Amino acid sequence: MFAVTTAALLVAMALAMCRALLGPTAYDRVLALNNIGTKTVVLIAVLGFLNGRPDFLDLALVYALINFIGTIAVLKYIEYGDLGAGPRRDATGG
Amino acid sequence: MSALLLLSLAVPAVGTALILLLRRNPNAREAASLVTAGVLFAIVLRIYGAVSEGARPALVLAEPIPGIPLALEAEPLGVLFALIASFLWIVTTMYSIGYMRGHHEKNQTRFYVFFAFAIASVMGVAFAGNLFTLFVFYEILSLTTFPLVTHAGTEAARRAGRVYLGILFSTSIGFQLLAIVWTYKLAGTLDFQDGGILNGRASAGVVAVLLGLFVFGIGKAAVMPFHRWLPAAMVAPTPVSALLHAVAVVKAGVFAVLKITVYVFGIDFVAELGASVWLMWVAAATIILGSLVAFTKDNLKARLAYSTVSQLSYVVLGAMLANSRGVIGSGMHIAMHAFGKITLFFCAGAIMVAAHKSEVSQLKGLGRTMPVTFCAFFVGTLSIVGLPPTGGSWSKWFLGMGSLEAGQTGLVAVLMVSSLLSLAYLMEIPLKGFFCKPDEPPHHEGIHEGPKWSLVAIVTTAVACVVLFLYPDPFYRLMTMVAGP
Amino acid sequence: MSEHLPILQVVVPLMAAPLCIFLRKPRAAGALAVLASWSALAIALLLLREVLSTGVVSYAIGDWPPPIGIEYRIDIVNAWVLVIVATIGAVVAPYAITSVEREVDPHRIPLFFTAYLLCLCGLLGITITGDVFNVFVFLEISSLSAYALISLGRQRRALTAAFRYLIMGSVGATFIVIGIGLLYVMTGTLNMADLAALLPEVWDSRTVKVAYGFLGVGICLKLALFPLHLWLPNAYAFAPSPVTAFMASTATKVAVYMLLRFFLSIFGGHFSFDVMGLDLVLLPLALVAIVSMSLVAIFQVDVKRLLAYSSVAQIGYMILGLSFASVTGLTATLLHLFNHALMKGALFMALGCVVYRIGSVQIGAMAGLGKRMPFTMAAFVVGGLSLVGVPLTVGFVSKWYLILGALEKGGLWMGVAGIVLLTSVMALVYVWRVVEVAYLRDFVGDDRVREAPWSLLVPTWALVLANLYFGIDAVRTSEVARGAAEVLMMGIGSS
Amino acid sequence: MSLDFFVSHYNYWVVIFLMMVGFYILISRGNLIKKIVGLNVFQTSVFMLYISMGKITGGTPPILLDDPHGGGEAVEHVVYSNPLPHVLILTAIVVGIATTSVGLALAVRIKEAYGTLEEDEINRIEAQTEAAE
Amino acid sequence: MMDQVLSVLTWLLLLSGGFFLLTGAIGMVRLPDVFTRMHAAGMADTMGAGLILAGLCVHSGVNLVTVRLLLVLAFVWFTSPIATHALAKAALSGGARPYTLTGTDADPGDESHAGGGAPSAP
Amino acid sequence: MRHGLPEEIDHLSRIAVLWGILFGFWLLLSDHYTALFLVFGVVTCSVAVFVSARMGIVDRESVPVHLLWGALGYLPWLVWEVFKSNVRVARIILAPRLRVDPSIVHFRASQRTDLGRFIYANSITLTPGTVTTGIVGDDFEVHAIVQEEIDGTEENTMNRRVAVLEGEAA
Amino acid sequence: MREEVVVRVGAKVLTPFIIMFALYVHFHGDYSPGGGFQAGVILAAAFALLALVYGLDAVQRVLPPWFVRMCAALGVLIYAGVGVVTMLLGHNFLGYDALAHDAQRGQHYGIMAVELGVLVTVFGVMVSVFYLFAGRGRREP
Ligand code: NA
Ligand code: NA
Repeated sequence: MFAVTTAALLVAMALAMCRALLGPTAYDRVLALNNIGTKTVVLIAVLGFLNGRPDFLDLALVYALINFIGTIAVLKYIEYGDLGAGPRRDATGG
Repeated sequence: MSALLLLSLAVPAVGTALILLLRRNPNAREAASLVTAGVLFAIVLRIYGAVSEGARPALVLAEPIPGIPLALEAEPLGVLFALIASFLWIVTTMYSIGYMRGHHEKNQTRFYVFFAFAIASVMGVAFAGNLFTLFVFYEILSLTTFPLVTHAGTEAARRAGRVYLGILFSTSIGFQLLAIVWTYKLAGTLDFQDGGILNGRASAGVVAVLLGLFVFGIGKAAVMPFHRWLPAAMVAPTPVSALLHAVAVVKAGVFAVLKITVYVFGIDFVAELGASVWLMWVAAATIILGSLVAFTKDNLKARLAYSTVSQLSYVVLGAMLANSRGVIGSGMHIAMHAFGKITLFFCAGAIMVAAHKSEVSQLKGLGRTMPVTFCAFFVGTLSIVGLPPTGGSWSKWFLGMGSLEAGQTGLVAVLMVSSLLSLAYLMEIPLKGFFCKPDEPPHHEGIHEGPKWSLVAIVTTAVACVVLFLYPDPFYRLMTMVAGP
Repeated sequence: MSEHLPILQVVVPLMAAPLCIFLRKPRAAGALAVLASWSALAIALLLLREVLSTGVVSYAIGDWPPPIGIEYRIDIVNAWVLVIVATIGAVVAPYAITSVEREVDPHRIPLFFTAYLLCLCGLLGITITGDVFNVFVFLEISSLSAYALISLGRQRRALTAAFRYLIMGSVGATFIVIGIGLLYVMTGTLNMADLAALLPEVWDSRTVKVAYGFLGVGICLKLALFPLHLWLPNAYAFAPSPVTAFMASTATKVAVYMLLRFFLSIFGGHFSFDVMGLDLVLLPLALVAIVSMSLVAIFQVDVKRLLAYSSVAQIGYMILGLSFASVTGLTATLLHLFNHALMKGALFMALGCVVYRIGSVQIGAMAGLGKRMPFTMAAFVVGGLSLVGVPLTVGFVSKWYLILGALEKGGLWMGVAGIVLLTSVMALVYVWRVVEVAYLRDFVGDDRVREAPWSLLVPTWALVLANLYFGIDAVRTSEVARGAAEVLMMGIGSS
Repeated sequence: MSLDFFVSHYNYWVVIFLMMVGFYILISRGNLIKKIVGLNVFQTSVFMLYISMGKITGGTPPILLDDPHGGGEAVEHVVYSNPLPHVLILTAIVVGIATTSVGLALAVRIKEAYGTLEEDEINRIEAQTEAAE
Repeated sequence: MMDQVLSVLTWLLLLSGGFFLLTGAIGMVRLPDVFTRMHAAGMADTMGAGLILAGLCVHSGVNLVTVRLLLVLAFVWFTSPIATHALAKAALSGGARPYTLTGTDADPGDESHAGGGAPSAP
Repeated sequence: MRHGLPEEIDHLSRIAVLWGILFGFWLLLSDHYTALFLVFGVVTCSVAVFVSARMGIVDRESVPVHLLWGALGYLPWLVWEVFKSNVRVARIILAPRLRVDPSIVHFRASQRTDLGRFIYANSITLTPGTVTTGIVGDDFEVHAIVQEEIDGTEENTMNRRVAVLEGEAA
Repeated sequence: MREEVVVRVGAKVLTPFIIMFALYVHFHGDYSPGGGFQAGVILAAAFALLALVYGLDAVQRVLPPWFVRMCAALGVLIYAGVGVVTMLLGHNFLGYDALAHDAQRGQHYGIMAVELGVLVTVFGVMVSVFYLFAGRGRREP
């Protein structure tokens, strides 16, 4: 049953990869890559579980973290062309 | 005694330091040059004394490669060369003083410095105790004479310098070094030994190739087709030409050929194998072709240069004859040609300084305004051609006898033809000078003999040519020590 | 502490490197780099002495015994290479202090010395370690710091040069790691001595041959063997002068050492020459490298790049010596390792002096420098003559053994000797082009140009004098090189 | 070369394919960042090779060690399992990341200096500079 | 008995997780623009990951592994909407035009409230 | 800005609470409960709290302990909502003929704090079918895959529930 | 203008946990070496996230570039220093047994210390690289 799950994950990742390759916009690719990242996290968890290696879950957590921060960084770069720009404070709140 | 060998190298080196120190005061600088030259000659005389009594002073300087030291050893052939070179250095220095000042040359200090360096290298070549040391000083000589050749600093001088260094280095690295390593591989040593180190260690074919590599690899011997550097170097000041042609460079070349034939191959071994016959004919061809080309040159220095190309091959020929007479003739010719040719160059230089003439065709009638110079030129011509009462007749005689002994009658004919040719192209100059009417309009007003110092040098060498006819004994004795009577 | 010398050899520059960042003043960082590199030289010399007197020195990192843990293992071969690398490191470091003032942004100077020491540490580490994976790690330490060092050059082309070097170097390193991994898979060990003992059992397997191929290509990329040399000319030409001097004298040498270590010590001469035909592969490559790169060098107008192409040709000489598969040939290789380090070091440092004063090494800009910078140009002349192989310089000694090695083999190898000599003449041509311009042309630049400062000249002349000293008295170096060659050949092809 | 051979070595084929892809990107792409990506794919393929071969990761039995200082008395407890295989891959990955960082840092500076990351463009600019010299 | 129930439950969770995963993936391919695809991606992140990880939890029982699995799940559920939101915002401000049935663009700056923007499908 | 005493205490107590939460997580993660590892845990949590405090990110927003109680009720409801909308969107995607009718709508949210808006926005996004695309003040901009997703009652319910959650604590 | 409530609050909540997790990975990485590396990456990622959300300047006030560079250097010093300490204690370089009476404990301390060096270096290098990239775009409009 884990094998079936793994297969589902791989197929889903393949489909997402199609989207990443097809685009057409950069946002499509980012979305697809982020999604693949999340699926990879699940995949790592399943595989770790399968192999009796719970320390893989730490790896999954690290991967999820990098995936999240990477996505935010890429989006910020696309939006501002600069990873270090400060927040825009010209709106309410903040 | 071996300390003298070291001194023979050190004295010119110290001389350079003195010259550099005294660069602000030309008189002191030139005095230093002269004194150094005198001291060096005295040292060489002492060495001569010892060697002529059978001593073989030797000295190891360093050991760059295991089993291959940088070593000096005084043997008769080397002493002969050292004697000529150190004596002619004195004369050339005297001449240079007149010439360089008369010609208002720039960078005179540099000139004297490298001149002294060149002499030091020549001493190294002369006293080299093995093939490696010979090679080392041979290369240093090329380097130290390079600034002299390019002294003028013009584009022509640069081009000449390129040809000069290009041919000398490419032949020495391409052929000579290969031959040296090969010799080492065959003999296991590079030391010069009586009777040769390759004796019995190589086949005729290998010896023929090796000998060829040496003869062509020693570019300074100017065997055709590697002679081009010699005429090219004519752009240099005349004293440099004298140094190149008579004292140092070319003589170092033919000397090396002779020394290698005698001490590396052994003349008996070479003669036995007959491995040198093809090189005899190469030398013969150079002799004839050099003379023929000299004929076509109107520029006096160029004509003298091709004359040198031709004459050097006499020495090479003598070595390749590989018999006692031939080697004696070869060694004697180093000396005789040195005195004869240096006289001719001095004269050419004097004419240039005094009359600003460089072409043979411009010399008509000049002999009457510069009688001493033209007389000296005449004496020098006789010596080069090999006519009595000059030293040149001795060397020609021995070379001829050597050729006969080797059974190469054809070479005797070559010698005769070449002598006639050289007589023709050299005698034209004194003849023009004394017996032709100057062209219209005459330009000879205000022209007189060259600078005083130069004149002294010219007369000295001219007289030496005659003296060597009457008293060739020192050189003859040395050569018999090398080659047997 | 003397039993810890092997590790100190690496740790001293490794610890000094970060300290350079802490010392934020350029000169303080430089002084520390000098101190560290001199200590490294002292350690290398002590190690050489120890190896010469007692044979192999072994050191187990972390007390793990050799086949399991990382072992540093020094025999005469790597003791020799250590001395070469450390010598150059020690000479270039003080030179760099002054040189970088004009060639590197001031705020990057501490970084420069950090990278310099890391590079030194990496190169020493590659040489000293007896563990193949450790070789890879140190290789990358040295490579990464080398990329950084090259990119510090003032011209923007330094950046692209560093980038290209990075790409090719990383591909090379990856090839090497593939080879190492395959060896590990086959034998289960990473220890060199262990590998050498275990590999003969699996010689027949395809995996070992594939590993051999990957290692060969990877290392040849690192040592810039023609035609894998494309990264080198620009990297050398646009790096800051001390970097060029250091890299040209050490990096490729260490790569040659790696080649020798892997192919002769680990795989063994028998496998390399008799099974894999290494000599037959290397010979044509070496010859083509020597001839074509010498030819290309002749036509360069940037003198640094000219010497860079010359370096590729000179690497060819080293590989040529290896391809002789004889003790004499290998002696020539090992001697040239040392000698080329001395000559190229001296030449590039002389060029650094020129850059310091006139900011350029275009051949045209060097006109008349012979008079303006007499000591600098004299250094260049001596270094150049050494490159040509004029006797009484170190260059002659290596050429001597190279030609002797070729002649020993007889037959067609005579032609190889001929090519070596021919290319020496080509070296003369490219060296002489510079000399002629410097001495026979009139100076055209700024009137204030004068001789380089002593702080540059002294290290430069230290190497120049070494060129002469080891050219005049090469007995010791030749004997060490021959001893090392005999160790590497282990009785194969000795004649 | 039976089908079985291909199937049983599937990990090799995947790795070789990835390696080729990486190498292809490295060579064919003019964009410097893409080159770095190619290099990464190339390197990653090697790590995957070793992970997949299994001989390197996992399955390595703990090693009983003689205490190096114990003077022959064997220590019975396993001090630590042999960390070698993990360390190899991990070190190689760290090295790869470091290379990538340096490469990207260089790319940033190249972009600043040349205003482009396209190799053709950079070559053109360099050729112009050289011609101007 | 209990084991069997848990086993069936695990099966159920994993399969339904796989179902949402695949559906989301199909949506990623099928849907017309980046905004609509975000909804599909959200399915994979929420129910896909959630049900599979829950299945693993059930299988593993109550122990530290389950804690970790829940941590992973919590992290995914916490970060996924943030990333999606950032993506949507960036896409809008980056000029991406949301797909509408009529093909005319919705005006993202339109201040009209609920229901504004796109006219209903015919 | 003047730092009143209560504010200080509030800040310090938040720091302490954060430390406690982190240490709790440490205990959950760590499977070694030796003294050494407890010391490591103390060090770890202290470092994390110290750095966060220096960054100035320890406040009501980042340590929303006050919402803890309300969250216990809200989260199960949210999970259920997520499940429902997952099913709805799955039907849209799997339908043979794709029937999407996407639109972007604006509406006013009732939350008063950024934290509240954060929770509401993320809840909207977490449920497939709607994505928060922008927040300006209390104005929410939401993209919906079909119109029905947004003009239904769920959104109003969610809006209210989050506001209550926020309000209970306040 | 669109403000960043969601990402800002999210980052704020996450950061302490990320830092804690980084150190957790470090301290629990001893049985499988490399913990220091991963921990360094995670720690750097935490600051990268803060910089993405609050701007580079805000992060650099807390973590100045020079400090980060020193971290990179310090880690190497720690690593080599541990080796030197073991040497001074009479063992070979990195002979961890020297660090405690009990060899196993010595190994543990040694690996922990070395990994700390790795952590600090990796953190320093990663943040430096991030600063390099984040700082560059600023010159573009
Ligand atoms: Na929703
Ligand atoms: Na959603």
